Amino acid sequence: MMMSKPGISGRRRFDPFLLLIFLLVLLLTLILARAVCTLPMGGEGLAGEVARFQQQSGVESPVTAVLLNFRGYDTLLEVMVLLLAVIGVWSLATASFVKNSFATSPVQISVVRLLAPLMCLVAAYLVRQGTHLAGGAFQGGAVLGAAGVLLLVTELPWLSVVPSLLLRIGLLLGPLCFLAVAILCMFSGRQLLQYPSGEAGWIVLLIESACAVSIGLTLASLFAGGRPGGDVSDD
Amino acid sequence: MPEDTRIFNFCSFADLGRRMPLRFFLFSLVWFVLTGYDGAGWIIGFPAVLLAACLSLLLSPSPGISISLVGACRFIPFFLRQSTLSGIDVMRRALSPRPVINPGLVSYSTFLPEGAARVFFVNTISLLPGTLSADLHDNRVTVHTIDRDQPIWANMQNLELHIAVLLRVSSVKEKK
Amino acid sequence: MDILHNAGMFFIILGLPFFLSGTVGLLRFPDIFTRLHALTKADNVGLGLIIFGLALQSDSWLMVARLFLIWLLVLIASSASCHLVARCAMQKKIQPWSRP
Amino acid sequence: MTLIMLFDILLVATLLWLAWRLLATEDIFKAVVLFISFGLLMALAWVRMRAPDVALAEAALGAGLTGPLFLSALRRMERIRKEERRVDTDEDRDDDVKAGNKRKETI
Amino acid sequence: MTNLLYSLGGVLLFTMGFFALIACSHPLRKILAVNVMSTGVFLILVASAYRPESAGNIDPLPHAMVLTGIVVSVSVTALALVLACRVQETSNLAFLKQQRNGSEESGE
Amino acid sequence: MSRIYIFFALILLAAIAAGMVRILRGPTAADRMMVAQLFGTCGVAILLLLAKGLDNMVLLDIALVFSLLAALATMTFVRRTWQGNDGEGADGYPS
Amino acid sequence: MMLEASSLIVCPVIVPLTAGLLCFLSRRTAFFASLSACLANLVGVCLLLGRSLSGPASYHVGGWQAPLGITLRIDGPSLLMLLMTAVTGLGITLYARGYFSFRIFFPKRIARHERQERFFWPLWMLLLAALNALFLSADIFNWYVTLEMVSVSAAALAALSGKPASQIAAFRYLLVSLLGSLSYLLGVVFVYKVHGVLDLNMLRACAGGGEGMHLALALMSVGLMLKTALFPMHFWLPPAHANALAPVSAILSGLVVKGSFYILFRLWFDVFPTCVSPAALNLVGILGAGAILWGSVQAIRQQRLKLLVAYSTVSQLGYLFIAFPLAYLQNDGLWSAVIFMALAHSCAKSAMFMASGTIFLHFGHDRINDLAGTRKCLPVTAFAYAIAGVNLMGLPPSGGFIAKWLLLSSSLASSRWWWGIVVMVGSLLSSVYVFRVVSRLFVVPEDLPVRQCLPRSPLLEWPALVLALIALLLGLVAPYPLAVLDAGRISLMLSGGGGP
Repeated sequence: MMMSKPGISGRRRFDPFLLLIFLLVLLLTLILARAVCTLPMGGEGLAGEVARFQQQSGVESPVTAVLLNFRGYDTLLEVMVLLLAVIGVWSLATASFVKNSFATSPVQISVVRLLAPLMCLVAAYLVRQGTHLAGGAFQGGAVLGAAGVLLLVTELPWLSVVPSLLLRIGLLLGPLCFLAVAILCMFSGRQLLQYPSGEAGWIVLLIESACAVSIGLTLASLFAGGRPGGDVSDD
Repeated sequence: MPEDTRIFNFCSFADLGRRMPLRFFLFSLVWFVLTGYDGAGWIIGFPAVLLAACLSLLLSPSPGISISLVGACRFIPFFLRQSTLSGIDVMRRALSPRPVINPGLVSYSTFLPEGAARVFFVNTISLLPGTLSADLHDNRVTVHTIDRDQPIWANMQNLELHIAVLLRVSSVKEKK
Repeated sequence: MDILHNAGMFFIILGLPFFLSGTVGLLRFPDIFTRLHALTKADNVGLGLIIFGLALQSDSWLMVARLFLIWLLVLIASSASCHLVARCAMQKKIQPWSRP
Repeated sequence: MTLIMLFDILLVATLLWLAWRLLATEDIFKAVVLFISFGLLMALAWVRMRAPDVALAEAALGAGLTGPLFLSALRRMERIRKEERRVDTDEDRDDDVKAGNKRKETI
Repeated sequence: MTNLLYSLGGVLLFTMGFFALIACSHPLRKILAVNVMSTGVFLILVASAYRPESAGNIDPLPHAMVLTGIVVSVSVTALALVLACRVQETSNLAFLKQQRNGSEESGE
Repeated sequence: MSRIYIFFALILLAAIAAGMVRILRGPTAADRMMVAQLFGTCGVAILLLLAKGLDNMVLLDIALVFSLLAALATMTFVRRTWQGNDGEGADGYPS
Repeated sequence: MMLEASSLIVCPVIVPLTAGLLCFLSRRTAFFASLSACLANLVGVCLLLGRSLSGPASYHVGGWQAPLGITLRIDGPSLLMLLMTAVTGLGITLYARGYFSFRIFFPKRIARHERQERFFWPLWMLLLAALNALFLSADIFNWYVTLEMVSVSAAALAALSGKPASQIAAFRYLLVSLLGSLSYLLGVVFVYKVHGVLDLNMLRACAGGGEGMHLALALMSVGLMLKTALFPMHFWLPPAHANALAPVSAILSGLVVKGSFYILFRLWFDVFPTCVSPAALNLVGILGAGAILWGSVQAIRQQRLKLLVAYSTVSQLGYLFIAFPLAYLQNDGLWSAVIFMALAHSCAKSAMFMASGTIFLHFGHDRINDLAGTRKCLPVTAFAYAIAGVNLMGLPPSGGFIAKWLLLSSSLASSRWWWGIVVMVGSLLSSVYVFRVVSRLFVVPEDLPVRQCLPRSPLLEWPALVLALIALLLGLVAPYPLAVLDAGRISLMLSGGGGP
């Protein structure tokens, strides 16, 4: 309404190209809707398979079993996507921890003092729950990241205080741990990411904890919107 | 008063020894509430609680507040009753055919010391009938009231006294 | 047990009008401050009652504690954010609506 | 079971309406707020789909991260654009005044 | 029935997002549109795995896939937002110069 | 018996849907933002009721996360989006 | 403590991945970590090449069999793509070293250059790992993850130069690849809905078309074509490739577009050959023809060298698609022409972008009209450009020639000569734009002002030449890659080959 600059999202004139696109999109909608309605619902999927090997996976929650055991390779790559996003953001901009012209309200500071540790605790709780109920590294990491964001928003720019090397180690903790486990698994004749039988449980928990820490840091760094610590002068 | 803008605050070891166990206990309690009787959970729980306690210590420089049990016993019913009243009050105003409101701003100086007590006061104001804390500057709280005809001043004093008892603030401090 | 259950149901039903009146207040009140009144108070009482009702119905103390933890968190969050928004509105010099 | 059906229908309708408004409204800030609300409701939808893991992730990411991310990006962009407009309006400002502005912004 | 409802919702979300992605010019809106689209796809995926409580276990694979997808989309969103901000920041100066040189107002 | 909880949840969802009108009407940015806050609170209530109605205690965890993060968006909004007294109509009062 | 021999197959993923993480951790060792990763990668792929001539091999990650776990699979096409990535990647790594140290040596904005170098290495290594993972994978959802990994890192790389133009282009690139990924993912959703499996082998066995599969395949294909920049959807490619840093352009043009193309190729010819209708094939062929003509014409019209090369990528990608209708009908492995084409183009195009980058570094601009006499300053680079150009034109000894020859002969053999005409016209047009530059590079006018030549850096010039020569010589050793392809053929159930 008022925030928009007239040229950018003002009311558009009639545009034949847009009309064409609109018709095409309409057609696409109909096709997809029809496909969704008529396609068979695909039977069991892989539910049976997952249930069959649940015992061997080391965890009780099927989703976690799929994420970290059956299809752990996907997750390994996905953790790398997160890391890539951070590298990309760092390569683009420097985080300016702008001091706001208004002082932070003492109310906000006090609330944050209370909430941030609680968030850390809940994050750990979610990782713990991941082994048998809903939860896991992503959820825990997200809550941890939220704690970081909370601190940043309250202008406690902890990211600029943490030494750069330490921060990078923190960011890499999850990916490196995951990768190291994956590689170590290959010794003594097993495949990549094939956990030794009977020990999958704690390995999964280890990976999840490390990844949660890294994901939390990653998300907070993404929020900061650039590399902390001024220029490239670190190392 | 200068705003506390330091990022992290390191306290002395003596302080640490005094305050750490309490925080640790509190966070352990929260962990227990969350996970229940779950022995294996403490493998993650213990470091997490430790971490949370450390973070909490790093973030809060002021000495912890001490809560008096008697005060708590008096405060909680008071708070519950008042906040229920506030809900009913809002409901009445919102649902009546024409909203009966007569809002205005009131400024109130509190004698509560700065820090946790004052923040607690400010936060609680918003949950009481007809009042909403709109600003806090030194010890002056700007309160937005939904009905100027209510006895705002008396309500505030009442609340202030309750909080003073709860947090063991001596009320004989200079009162402007 | 049954009495507890019914009492819990009673409180839950009692909580709903508060939520609704919060929404109504949000829609009807004239300015940001009065809307904040409606939102914070009514919703918290509504949630409190619902949680109290559910706590009466739940069968373990841990569950009760967990429910109250949630309520406490919501209380903190909403009162703090209410204050922050009001403070910001004051700083932006938004004039409160007053009866003409 | 019609009751839960009704719940589903209301939920999906609300979601669609939110999505439509957030994509069609002209005010970008409004769109962001609508998106935050959209994320919160999506968590409910995941709950209804019996996917608590996804709901948990959506709740944590949607409420805790995407919202702040968009809000602060919005601020950054608005600030840039305002600066632009300010410099636009008075012609005689030269480059170091602009740089001064910039410096003030980033300190 | 339920899964059909949600799947159709997902389809609509997808196509709405698609249209907005093409039609809107504001970068933030484009990012929002992509997010809505991806939500639509995830909704279709999860909805197709849904079955009522009585019908036994749910296939966890789509849930894992959606989790992966959500995390990926969040990280990509963050990257895109920073990129969009940078585009505005860096093109700011060039844009200004161009405007000041008397060329008429460029719409975008 | 569980249907009654779902009925309650439905009512709350309707309250949310009604609250969206405020997002569209504004007039200040804070008004819109507060609706998101309302969504958070109502969302917690709905989740709790559904947890009872669907008999799934995992939903309590989701409610916990909701309540824990409820203030975050508003805080960001207050600190990052709405501050700066630029005197422009942009986010002030209706023009 | 024994590593199983079959573990070699994951080496192309694991090694660059580790290197990428290390590069991010410490800047000092970044180049050496990358270089050793590239070398190890190359060695690993060569070893794989030796082992796999006997037939395709599978690897079950995590020890979980197909429907549940993820299978990696190596056969002819994937092996050749891996080889291509390894060779080109090594060249690009060396070139990038030269490029960055040259720029830092001549300091104008040294902080910016340092920043670029610092973030280039981890991004590049992770991109390499993602590409390798993509070529190895035999799982449609795993492909989605790798695609996302590729597009995120590629977009970040494209924005690395920091110029507004490159950032706008990178933003658009990111959005487009997201759109493509989402479309692909929707296709995956439908596939999973219909068949309930994600593994390629099992999907191949499922066969059965049906409407759902057609839709799924269409969605996946459109998404992938968008990412591969097929003709009407190529709008994002030239700005993104032309405005990036030179090593990045080489990566994007040489390798990244091949990733999505490879998946497309796999889907159409390997997994769902029964779902493909002739109309669709012809449509793709027509789009390819459009790409060849339009891209060439645009390339001829460009005034800037890098834009010219970028448009030439659009046109060369057309050849890959024009082979679709031809290869489908032909049962003697014409599809190998496609792979061969990709191989040759990858080397040649990387070399071309490297040469352009070197020219840009030395002259500070890349206006084609002002490039006269480059040969005097940069003989090696000029030769590299010319040889790469020979490859694009498709002159005899080059790899491009073999591919085009295969296309031509099969189009004539199947009496669908119009495709052949398009190929020939395309070659003519490409010779126009190649000669337009080469003539400037090599003709030294009499009145050339004495230009001060900057000191040459061997790392800046030789990798381009070597890559161009490899592309050129690919024609001479053609039987060998074809044999590798044949070895993998067992797994490729091509339509003519009597697939199920």
